Amino acid sequence: MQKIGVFVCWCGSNIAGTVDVEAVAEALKSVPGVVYSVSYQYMCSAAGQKLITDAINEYKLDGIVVASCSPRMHENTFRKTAEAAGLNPYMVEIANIREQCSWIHKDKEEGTKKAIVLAKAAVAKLKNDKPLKAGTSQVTKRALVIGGGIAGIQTALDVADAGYEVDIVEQRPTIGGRMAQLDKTFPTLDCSACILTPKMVEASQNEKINIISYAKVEKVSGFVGSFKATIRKKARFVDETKCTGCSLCMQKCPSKKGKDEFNMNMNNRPAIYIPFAQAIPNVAVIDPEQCIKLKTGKCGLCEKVCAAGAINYKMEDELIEREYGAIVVATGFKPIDPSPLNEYGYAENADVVTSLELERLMNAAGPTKGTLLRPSDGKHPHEIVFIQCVGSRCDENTERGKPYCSKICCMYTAKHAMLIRDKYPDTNVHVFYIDVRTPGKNFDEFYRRAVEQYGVDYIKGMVGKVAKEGDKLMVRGSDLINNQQVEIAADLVVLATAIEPDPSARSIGTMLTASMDTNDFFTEAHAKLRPVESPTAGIFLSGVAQGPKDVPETVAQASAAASKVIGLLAKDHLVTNPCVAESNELMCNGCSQCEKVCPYGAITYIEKEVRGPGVREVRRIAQVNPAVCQGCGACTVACPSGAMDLKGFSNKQIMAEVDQICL
Amino acid sequence: MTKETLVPVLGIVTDVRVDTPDVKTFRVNALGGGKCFEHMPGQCAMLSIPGVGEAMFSITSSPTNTEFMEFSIKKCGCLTEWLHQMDVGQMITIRGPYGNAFPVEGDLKGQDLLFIAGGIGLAPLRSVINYVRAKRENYGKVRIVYGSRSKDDLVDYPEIVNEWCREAGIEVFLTIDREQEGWDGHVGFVPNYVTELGFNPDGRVLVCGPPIMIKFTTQALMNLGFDKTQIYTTMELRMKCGVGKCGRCNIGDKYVCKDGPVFRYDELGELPAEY
Amino acid sequence: MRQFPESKVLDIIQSIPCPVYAPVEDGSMVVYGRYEDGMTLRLDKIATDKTPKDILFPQWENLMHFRMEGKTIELTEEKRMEEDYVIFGVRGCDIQAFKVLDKVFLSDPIDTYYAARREHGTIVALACTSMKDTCFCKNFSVDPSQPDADVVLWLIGDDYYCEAYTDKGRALMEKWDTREAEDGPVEWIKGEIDKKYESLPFAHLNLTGFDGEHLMEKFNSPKWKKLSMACLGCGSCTFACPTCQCYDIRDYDSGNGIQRYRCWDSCMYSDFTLMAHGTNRPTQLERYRQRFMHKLVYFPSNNDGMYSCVGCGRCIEKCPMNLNIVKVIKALGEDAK
Amino acid sequence: MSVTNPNWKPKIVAFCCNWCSYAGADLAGSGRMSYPADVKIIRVPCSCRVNPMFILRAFERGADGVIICGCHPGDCHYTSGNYYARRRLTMLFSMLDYLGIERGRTRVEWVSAAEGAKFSKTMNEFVETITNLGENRKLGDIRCKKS
Amino acid sequence: MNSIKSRALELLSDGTVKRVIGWEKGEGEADWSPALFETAEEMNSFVYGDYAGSNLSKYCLKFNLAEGKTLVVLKPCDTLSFNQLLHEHRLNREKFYIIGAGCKGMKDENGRLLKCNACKGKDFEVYDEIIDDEESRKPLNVFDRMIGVAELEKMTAEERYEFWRGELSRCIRCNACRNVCPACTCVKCVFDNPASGVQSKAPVTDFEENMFHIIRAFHVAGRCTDCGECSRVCPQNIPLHLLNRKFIKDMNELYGDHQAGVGTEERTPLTSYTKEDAEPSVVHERGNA
Repeated sequence: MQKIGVFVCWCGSNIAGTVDVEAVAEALKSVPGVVYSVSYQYMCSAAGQKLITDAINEYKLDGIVVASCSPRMHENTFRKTAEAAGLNPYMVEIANIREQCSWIHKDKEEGTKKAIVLAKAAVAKLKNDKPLKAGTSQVTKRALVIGGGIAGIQTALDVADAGYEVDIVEQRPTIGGRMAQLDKTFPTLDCSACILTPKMVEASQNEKINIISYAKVEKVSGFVGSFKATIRKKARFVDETKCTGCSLCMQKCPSKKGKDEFNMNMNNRPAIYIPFAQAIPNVAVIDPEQCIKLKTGKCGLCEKVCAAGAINYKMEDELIEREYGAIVVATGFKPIDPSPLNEYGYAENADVVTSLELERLMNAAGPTKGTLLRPSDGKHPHEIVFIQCVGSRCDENTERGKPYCSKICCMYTAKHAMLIRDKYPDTNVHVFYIDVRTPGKNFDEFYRRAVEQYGVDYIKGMVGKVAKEGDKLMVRGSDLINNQQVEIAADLVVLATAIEPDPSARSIGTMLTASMDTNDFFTEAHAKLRPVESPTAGIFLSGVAQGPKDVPETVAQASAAASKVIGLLAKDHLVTNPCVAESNELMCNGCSQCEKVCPYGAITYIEKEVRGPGVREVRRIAQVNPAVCQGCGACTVACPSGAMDLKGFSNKQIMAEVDQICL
Repeated sequence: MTKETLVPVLGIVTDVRVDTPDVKTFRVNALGGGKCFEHMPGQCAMLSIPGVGEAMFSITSSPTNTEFMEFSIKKCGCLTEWLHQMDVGQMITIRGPYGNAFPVEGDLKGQDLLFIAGGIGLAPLRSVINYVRAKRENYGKVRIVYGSRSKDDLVDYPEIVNEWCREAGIEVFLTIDREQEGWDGHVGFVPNYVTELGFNPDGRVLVCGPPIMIKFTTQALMNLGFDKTQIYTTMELRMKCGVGKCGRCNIGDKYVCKDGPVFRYDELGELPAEY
Repeated sequence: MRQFPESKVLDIIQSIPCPVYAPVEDGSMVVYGRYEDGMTLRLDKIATDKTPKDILFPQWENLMHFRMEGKTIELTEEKRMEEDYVIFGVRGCDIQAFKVLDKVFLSDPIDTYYAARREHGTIVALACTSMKDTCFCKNFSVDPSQPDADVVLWLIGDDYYCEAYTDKGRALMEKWDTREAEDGPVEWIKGEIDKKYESLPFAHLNLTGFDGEHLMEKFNSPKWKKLSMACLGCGSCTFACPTCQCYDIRDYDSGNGIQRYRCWDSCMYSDFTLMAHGTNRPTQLERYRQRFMHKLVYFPSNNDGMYSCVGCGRCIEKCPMNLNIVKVIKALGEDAK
Repeated sequence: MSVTNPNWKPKIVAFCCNWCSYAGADLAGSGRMSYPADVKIIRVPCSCRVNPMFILRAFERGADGVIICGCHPGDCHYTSGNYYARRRLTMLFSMLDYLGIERGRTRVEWVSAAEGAKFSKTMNEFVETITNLGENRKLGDIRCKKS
Repeated sequence: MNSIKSRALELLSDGTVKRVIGWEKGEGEADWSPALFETAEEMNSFVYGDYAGSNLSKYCLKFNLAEGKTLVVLKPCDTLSFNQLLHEHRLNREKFYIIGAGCKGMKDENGRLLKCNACKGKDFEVYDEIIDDEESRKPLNVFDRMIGVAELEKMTAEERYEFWRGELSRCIRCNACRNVCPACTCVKCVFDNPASGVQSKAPVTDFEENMFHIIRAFHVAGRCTDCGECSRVCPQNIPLHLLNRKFIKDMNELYGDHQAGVGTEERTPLTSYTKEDAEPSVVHERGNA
């Protein structure tokens, strides 16, 4: 019979308010095996922990049950307490009598009864607990950053600054991401490229940073501290080490029908191209869909003009396999495609553009060389209508868009309006909005300037229809403040489209087993307390991949993620989760059922002589690699003989809990 | 004719002694004090913790002990693990006594006795040894050969050293399997030690220990000139229900629960080799 | 000797004031069940699918009950059978099986749970006026024409003839609506039964050498290997057998206390003799041999030659792989020739 | 539906995966979104840890309903656990249905860490379903019934 | 078929195989038993024919580690079981010489076996050589094997409950179904294992009967070849195949057709998944409640 101590926490009045904690402590005293049972105001406090430590020593306890808040809160706290007192930290069970009892039940008698059952179930589980020893695993002192936008760059720079190697994997031919496409940034109106490109250069010049552009992460295995990633570096057909970025090939390339992705497909680019002038790496890339040589075997002009001899039409995708201690997800976002939102007529009218397209239309490196001209006829627009919340803040039950606020649209629209009014005072700017949200440093001042100083016409209301009439776009909407319908004959309509995670995020999330919300934003380990970590150990979140945010927020989060990465890489060893699967070789059939459901490939088979009561023969048996196993337990159910069990959540432990609960 | 109900009586653990890393000796009393029942050396009792299981253990205390019974129990399974966690004051259930006993009042009487035990095999023999010590006048010379894996695995070491070794007419020979620091006694396996000691083939021999040890020890004894009829051993490992009805202890036409567990070596030879 | 019309048998059963166990239909099977109105009585069934052993030694029974709190244990014994009952229509082989069970459970020390059931039961036997090809009871000193019971019935024509042989039997029969009968028909039918038996394929098996004296010879026969190969190690033969009585005692922790119960076990099971230190019957060969050696050699050796097979033939019908005791007797009997 | 015992209160076991549903239950708690105390939660690492034997065990011991909650398909912390769980539980539920056990007694619900409200709503609904079904008499072990 | 006998004898005599697993006659005409033949003399009693209904695949487990090769005679449906055991790495193909034996449908004393009425065809999934004849290649007249399941599905829940209580209450836990089952090959069954926490030996209550049969069916789900041996051997005439077939039917309907023991794919429906799988509630939304 074990010696078990039970510690019931009041959590001030959080628990004690609806659960008679003393009655719980009293009831647990008569459970066989329980030799000590007590309640206390705050078990997690220093005094509470001392109470536990003293009891462990005085009563020579084999295990403790703490009836308190959720194990997700304080399981670790109490494990450490136990360990400090010389008890195996895994001989600790938590009965969740706060979140799952006192906070949801109002009737004290009922709550008390349930708390007793939960505590008894924890005791029953504890009786089947075995002391577990956590193993250690090595930490590979290198980080992988997926995504080379401002978030990825900032994280990489900070991690590299701390002295660790970082690989940035970027799917496009250059790093820079969305920020590189922006013209100016709010609320300071400084030029986006001017502040971003130095960072890009810094990253490329940092010895610790290795930029793998035009590549994607194809496979990730392993676990915190020792991930192994397979990266597919797509064939550029241009030797990165030789290309000087002279762009002569671009001029000579006869195929000029490729869409310029950097300029939101608003103009064409050659088949061989450098996405933009400040691209890093400043190396050309051949679009195999457009290249005549690659498609027909004829041409080869670029090869001829390239003095560096960098062109290589035979280049193939390259697979890079590297190990990492930590992975940062900085996959960023894209604006949604507003075409399905028929009322805005985006698909039909060239002069209905998204805000990001407008950025390019206003940028000196853009399709119009920085002069605002409307796409349809290249004329100056004189009436411009901005429509806010396009695809944002939608009813969750419709398919029309996203339920969340995209957060950055109010501010960039103010920016756009202001810039246009500043540069083209003859142009009228109207903004249809639902709410204007400006909670940021100098944000509201900025917005007020747009309205007060630049005379931007803000109309609170929704747009019902954008229809082409002649060369005008008739925007019909409602003005809620004046309670009237309005109609504006616009030359250009700009949609502040919602942003959504980059389409690559979902597959990366699956690959990393990092959880995501229903909108495909990565979920943080704790919304408030661990905002830059994924629940999956070793995976960190940087930038919009976690949720909409503007540049300064992104940078802040990127640095925060970097500090978490640095904290991890600074360790030589990690303590592994000992709650892993284990196969009892005497009962194992070697049938491979478990192996098939293991998501980590942690199970292998060996031929081994097994010995036990009445048994001595060579059998094929399963073996679990405890460093690879993550403890999901899929194998335990696939195993018909029950040979496979999960430490810390064993069949017997769970059944003991079931038994108590159903009593 | 006795009536068997399979219903145990309740006992209470009044003392727990740690003998070796995996052997503890438990003192058991009836709830009102005294012994739960009387027994003879070599007989067994069924101990149980409801819900955990029932198992047969030889009673290690001598019947001449009028105050309590003792059980030396090696940790080797679910029930024994549970028993090892017991504290003083824990109630257990007990039924018995079961099986026959060493013929202390019959064939052994008046004889020189040689006890040979290995490991936890001392448990049943300790009952006989202490019985003989209590009725010293009825028996001849007593020699005890006891071996174990290591010094720490010798069960009842204090009693052996402080009582048996000091008693006139008792010779104790201890041995351990491998050299060990702090041990200046004999090193080697029991059967070899028996050969080395070269006992005269007279009197009676009581052997108990792991099956392999019993096998080689009897061989050694026969080489020394002992006859099968002089050798006794016990097979309580094969007992299950204790009353010879559940069907498990059946070896040939014998039932270990009823005809054993103590067998003379020549009786075993007449049975199919299925034990 | 008394008699009553066959058509009245239900009235007789219903008139018995205590529970009556008789062969009744259960789906496609015939088992000994507690007779209740509406059931289909099947007195004609030879070798019922389940045996009347179930009544004296049920597949499981509670022995006692424990409650544990802290370090204390509270023990309550299960009540022994206190109510009288009747087993109706038992055949000679099954009655012989009761005697085999008696040898086990009523020998020192007496099993009080069994003893109480045995004491409270009155057995009404039915002579075997018809037989099956699988019957071979006379090999084991069973007289199918004159079972040894409290009351014996013979079905002759449309009438049951009956005779009580014990006080219990007489007390039971006293309340039956019967009339006086001649002894003659019964004597006649006994002769018919003997004749009928002689025509059965296994009427006379050679049991030479199935005794304690030839124990080692039988045990060491090389034939066990081939005989046992097809054995699945299931328990159908043991559970269908009227004399198999191996049991296990187990605890069930219901949460409201612990029930210690006894249930049938089978020596054919691979874990039957498996204990913490191993098993002494490691393969099916040893387990198969144990079962038949026990029935044909060990048991008679300890019980004045009484075999613990009664020739009911159920194992012949029930074994999924068509193994049975007759095969064993024939194979090992040859050794004795 | 007959409720024979007037003092009967349903006993409900909820298996919740550690990463989503258990956190969802915690969120329901911190949001004070109440549900009946008849529901008691067992934390498992993943819904794929739930062995059909645990579910039957719960019924054996007197549970009137068993609900299994896990991450939404696709969101499993272990990538694929809930997919396996989904098949296994589908099969088990189908078998129970085939054996004539009332359908409402078993349920699977995917509840994310963010869905405290859904957790609470689900539990309220489930308790109501079980209350309407009444005591589980078809799948219990009579030895576990309190006399 | 004498040719099987002579071929087996030949292989035994020339040392290719050390032993033969086949059948021999018993006392009655239909009482054939699986048997082991180790010498030419023993082979005299070898038979193959109408009453060779038992599936010898499971016996192969006994000889997987034995010295030398074992010849085993397998009917088409038996080869599915053998192949499934290969999928599960339980048998070493090298250790067996398989004679695929033509089958015209097997019988017992009551006529054609239940499983042959649901014959799965005359193809051999695995073999070293096939010995058959024209007639044994002809397909058998079979019934839709899911009729029994479908009939039960049509009943109300209460009727189904009564049906299964009636059937399962007869269970005596003799384990014949488990021990004969070529999918139930655990070195230690959970129900025999004291450490599993669910060990049970007797059908003490309704629940234990249910538990045993549900879990057994669940453990073999996806691996059961529907060989029908469980029902054939049940001494209590419980239609156990209706449990296994229910799983087969469900899995086929929900996850696509799967026949255990066919081909080389080792994954079964329960060790695979698709993202679009039906939700568990689907089983509550169909048929009768």
